[in-house]
Amino acid sequence: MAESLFWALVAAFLLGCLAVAAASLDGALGARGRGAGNLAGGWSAPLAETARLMRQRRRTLVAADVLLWRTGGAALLVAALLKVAVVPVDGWALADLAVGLVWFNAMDVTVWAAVWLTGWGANSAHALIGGYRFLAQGLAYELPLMFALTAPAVAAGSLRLAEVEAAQRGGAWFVLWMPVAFAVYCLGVVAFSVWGPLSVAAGVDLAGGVLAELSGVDRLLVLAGRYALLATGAAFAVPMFLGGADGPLLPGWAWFALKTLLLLAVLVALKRRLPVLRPDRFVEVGWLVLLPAVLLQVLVVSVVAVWRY
Amino acid sequence: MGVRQWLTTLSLRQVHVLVVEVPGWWSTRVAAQQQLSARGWPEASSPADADVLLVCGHPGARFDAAVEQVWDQLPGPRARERAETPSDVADALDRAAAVLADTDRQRRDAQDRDRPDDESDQHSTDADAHEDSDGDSGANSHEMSDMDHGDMGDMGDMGDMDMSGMDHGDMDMAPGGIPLAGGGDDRDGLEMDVLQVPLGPVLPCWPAGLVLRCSLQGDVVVAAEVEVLTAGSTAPAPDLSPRAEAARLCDQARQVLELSGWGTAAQQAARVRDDLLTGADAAACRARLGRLRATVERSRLLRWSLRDLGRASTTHGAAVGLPVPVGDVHDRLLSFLRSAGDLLDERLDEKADHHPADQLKVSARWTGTDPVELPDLVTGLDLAAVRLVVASVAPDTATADTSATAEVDGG
Amino acid sequence: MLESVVFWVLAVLAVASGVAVFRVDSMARATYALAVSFVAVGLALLLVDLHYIGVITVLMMVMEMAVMAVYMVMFMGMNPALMPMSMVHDNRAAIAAAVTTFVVLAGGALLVPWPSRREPDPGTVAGTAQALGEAIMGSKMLVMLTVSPAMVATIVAGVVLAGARGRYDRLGDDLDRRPADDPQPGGVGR
Amino acid sequence: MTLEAVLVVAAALFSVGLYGAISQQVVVMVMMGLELMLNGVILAAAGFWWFLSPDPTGQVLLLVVIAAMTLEMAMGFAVATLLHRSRGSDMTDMATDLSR
Repeated sequence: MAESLFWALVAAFLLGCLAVAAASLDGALGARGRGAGNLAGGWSAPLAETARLMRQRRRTLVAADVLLWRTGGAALLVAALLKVAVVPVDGWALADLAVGLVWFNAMDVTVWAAVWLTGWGANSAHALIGGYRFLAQGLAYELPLMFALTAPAVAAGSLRLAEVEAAQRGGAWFVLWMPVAFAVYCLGVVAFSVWGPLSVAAGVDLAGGVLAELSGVDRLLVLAGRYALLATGAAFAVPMFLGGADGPLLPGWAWFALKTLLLLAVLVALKRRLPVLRPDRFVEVGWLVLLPAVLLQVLVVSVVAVWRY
Repeated sequence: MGVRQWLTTLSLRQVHVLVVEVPGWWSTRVAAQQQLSARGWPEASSPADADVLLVCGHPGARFDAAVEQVWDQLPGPRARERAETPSDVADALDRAAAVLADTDRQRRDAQDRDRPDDESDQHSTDADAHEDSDGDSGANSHEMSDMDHGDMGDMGDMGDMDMSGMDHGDMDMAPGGIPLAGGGDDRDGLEMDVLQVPLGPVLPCWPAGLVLRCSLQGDVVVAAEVEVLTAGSTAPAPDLSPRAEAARLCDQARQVLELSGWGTAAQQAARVRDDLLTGADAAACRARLGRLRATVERSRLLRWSLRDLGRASTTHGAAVGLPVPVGDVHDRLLSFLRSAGDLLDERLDEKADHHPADQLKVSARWTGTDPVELPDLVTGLDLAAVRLVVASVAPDTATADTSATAEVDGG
Repeated sequence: MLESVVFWVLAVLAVASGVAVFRVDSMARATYALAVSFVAVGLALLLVDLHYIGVITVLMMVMEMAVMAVYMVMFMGMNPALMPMSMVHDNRAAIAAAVTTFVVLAGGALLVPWPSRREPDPGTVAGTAQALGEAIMGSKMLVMLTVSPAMVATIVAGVVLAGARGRYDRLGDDLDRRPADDPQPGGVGR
Repeated sequence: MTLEAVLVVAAALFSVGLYGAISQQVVVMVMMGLELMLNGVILAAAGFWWFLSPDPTGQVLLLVVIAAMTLEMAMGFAVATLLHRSRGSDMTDMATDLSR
């Protein structure tokens, strides 16, 4: 009991480190884009931002549903923590559930609720529209994402992540023969982190959308939750698609860390490099292009899996 | 004490500033953005996100009232400054930072704000008991609730303008001080609540002083009414040199890019704009602008995203002069960059010489869309599209007729 | 022991939030109270080794309630939250029916002499997703074969009922209008 | 944790749901009541499965209940939308003429 609590804290700490790393990288990329010669200020931006938000006061809004508002804000971080519990590092996970993959999926559906509640609770038009946008977009990305997660599970013949990871050891990483599933998965990660090209719920055009009314600690929680979700998405992809701890020379955990950081860096860099996919356009693509594409991918994987056994 | 001090020092490295531009003080706003970028301070996206409220220019009475309401929404620690000329900006920001660092003063400010709350606290618990429910109710910062919704119809209901305030049409039922939304058939034939949301005047990437009072069904604008909040005094004469003109066009392109969520391209546009204004080498500016234009033209994702959005008919175009805002948002974005390029090619090296002939030529330039045209353009679009369309037609609020209001009813 | 404590906590949570669904004024709160009730039951299923079904219940129900909230907000004609008014009819009869049902069911549960728990054969893993999968693809295939056409029929019927516009509205009487006449064009360019 | 305990809790959930399904006027709220009843059914089925016959195939029943629940939701939303579209109301009392 005490031991698993200890490891839970370690996992939370590591997730925190990843989230801070992502935020730092984002700060540095922002500073570079501004043309700042010295990127030190950029790297330390999350520290300064945290200090600022700790100092800032929370807001009280008229007729806001404070209970739901705060629940939604905190739920993002909680969902990220619960997700990371099933991610195996070199075959060992905090909670190696037999249905780890479904668990991950269930947690990322709670993000729908969290984002919508954050938008709803503030009782402001911009935030509310942000929340609704997320739901509309959610329907379009979640189904492709679910099927994308199915592909590695079918290939490995298990919903347990450690077994999915083991199935790739010494063989072809799943990303090599499931590129569509991997791409759709990455899109899903970006979407449930309300990030970059799929960040319309917190868009500039809505004055920050679901973030519009948040200040102080509430805002800090939501921002941290976003980075944490992005980090879990990257960490989860490693056992799912990128061969887990598989790699020459270095120890397993080092490979895991390396792959996670690399993917995380790519996801962070996506933020500024692409225009936002406007929901009215993206939703149709999600249903009519992504979903059939990923279903075909699952079909291919299933045929290969049947042929193998 | 040590920790508090440390927090304060750290937080001053990331001061979020809400920049408010008064019509006519474009160059001051741009100077403010340059300053922020140089200091690594982000621009705030909403009052809740802001530490400093920086007003660029001299707002008129109505504008001032709007700014006052936004000021009330800043969570605190907070500071408010005003800058008239571009050279004032740096000092204003320094003063604001000093105010933010002054912990005692901030504490007093917080206490002052809490006090009048005693009364409305009760009000708010009351509203809480009624639980808000269909999202049509307005959110305001706490202290404004009574006055804001109490006297609808007069100036006070300009609401907190941008983010949160909504005053509601004409229903007389008003639980929690917030009237219920009315209903109406939306474009799918389903009855939906209609709520009144004013956009502006304090909103990032939004024309200075513009207020667009929208009737929203969901996030679709079914009717809109436009108003321009004016300056309190005559604005300094704008710089009409080709360089400044090109910078203006770049800034407009920056707004469209920012709203389309493409950070890198928007930053590039801002850098071209700043280079032009700070008198950087002409060839370098031209090269940088060329690169930006190539990037934007190449992006198929951007074209896909902005295609067919806010397509304006030629009749609109004819009414407002050159270059006409025909085509869709993407066309207009490219035309900003192209026109900026043309201006540079023609005149950049000749250093703004003001021959009478040039004046003539300059006055024939496109000054932007008359705000009166806006309701026509935005009715039937969703909020994201409205923002993009407004930025892409570049309404000219500085020279607009002060009494200009227009109204379009959907349907 | 620990299992019992967890079960009772979840049970109380499930029933309390179930009651809250019809007690709270806010539609968002009602919907999410139901979601909490489902999550509690889903977690309780984990206690009896129904891992897959338990997690699936959580997944489905949170998703469903997120969507449900939208419909609640959209369709609650008169707003009970802002203007408190009774949205119930036959309240007394309903309470009587509910109480009677509870008494009958709970009485039955307590009075029927249930056989003692039959321990599963050691070595079988009854609650696993694999067991479920083999059941679906094996002995119980017929059940799933029946469920899937029902689902397809529901999708079609749901769209037909809810959608106001058909393809003739979009594409014209001869189905040859291009581009289609949509109030909001999509991203594929159909 | 005994079978009796599980069944009593399930009965409580079912009865609360029944109350909602009978008493509520708005279609969506009626659906919430039905959902809650099915929630009780899921719990009871799980209890029976675990205590009486924990064999692999029993889980299929639970899956079918969940499937039925989603079908009910989908049709409920569709009908509510249709009612709302055609009558601007989704109160069950105002749709009683459909039974004539």
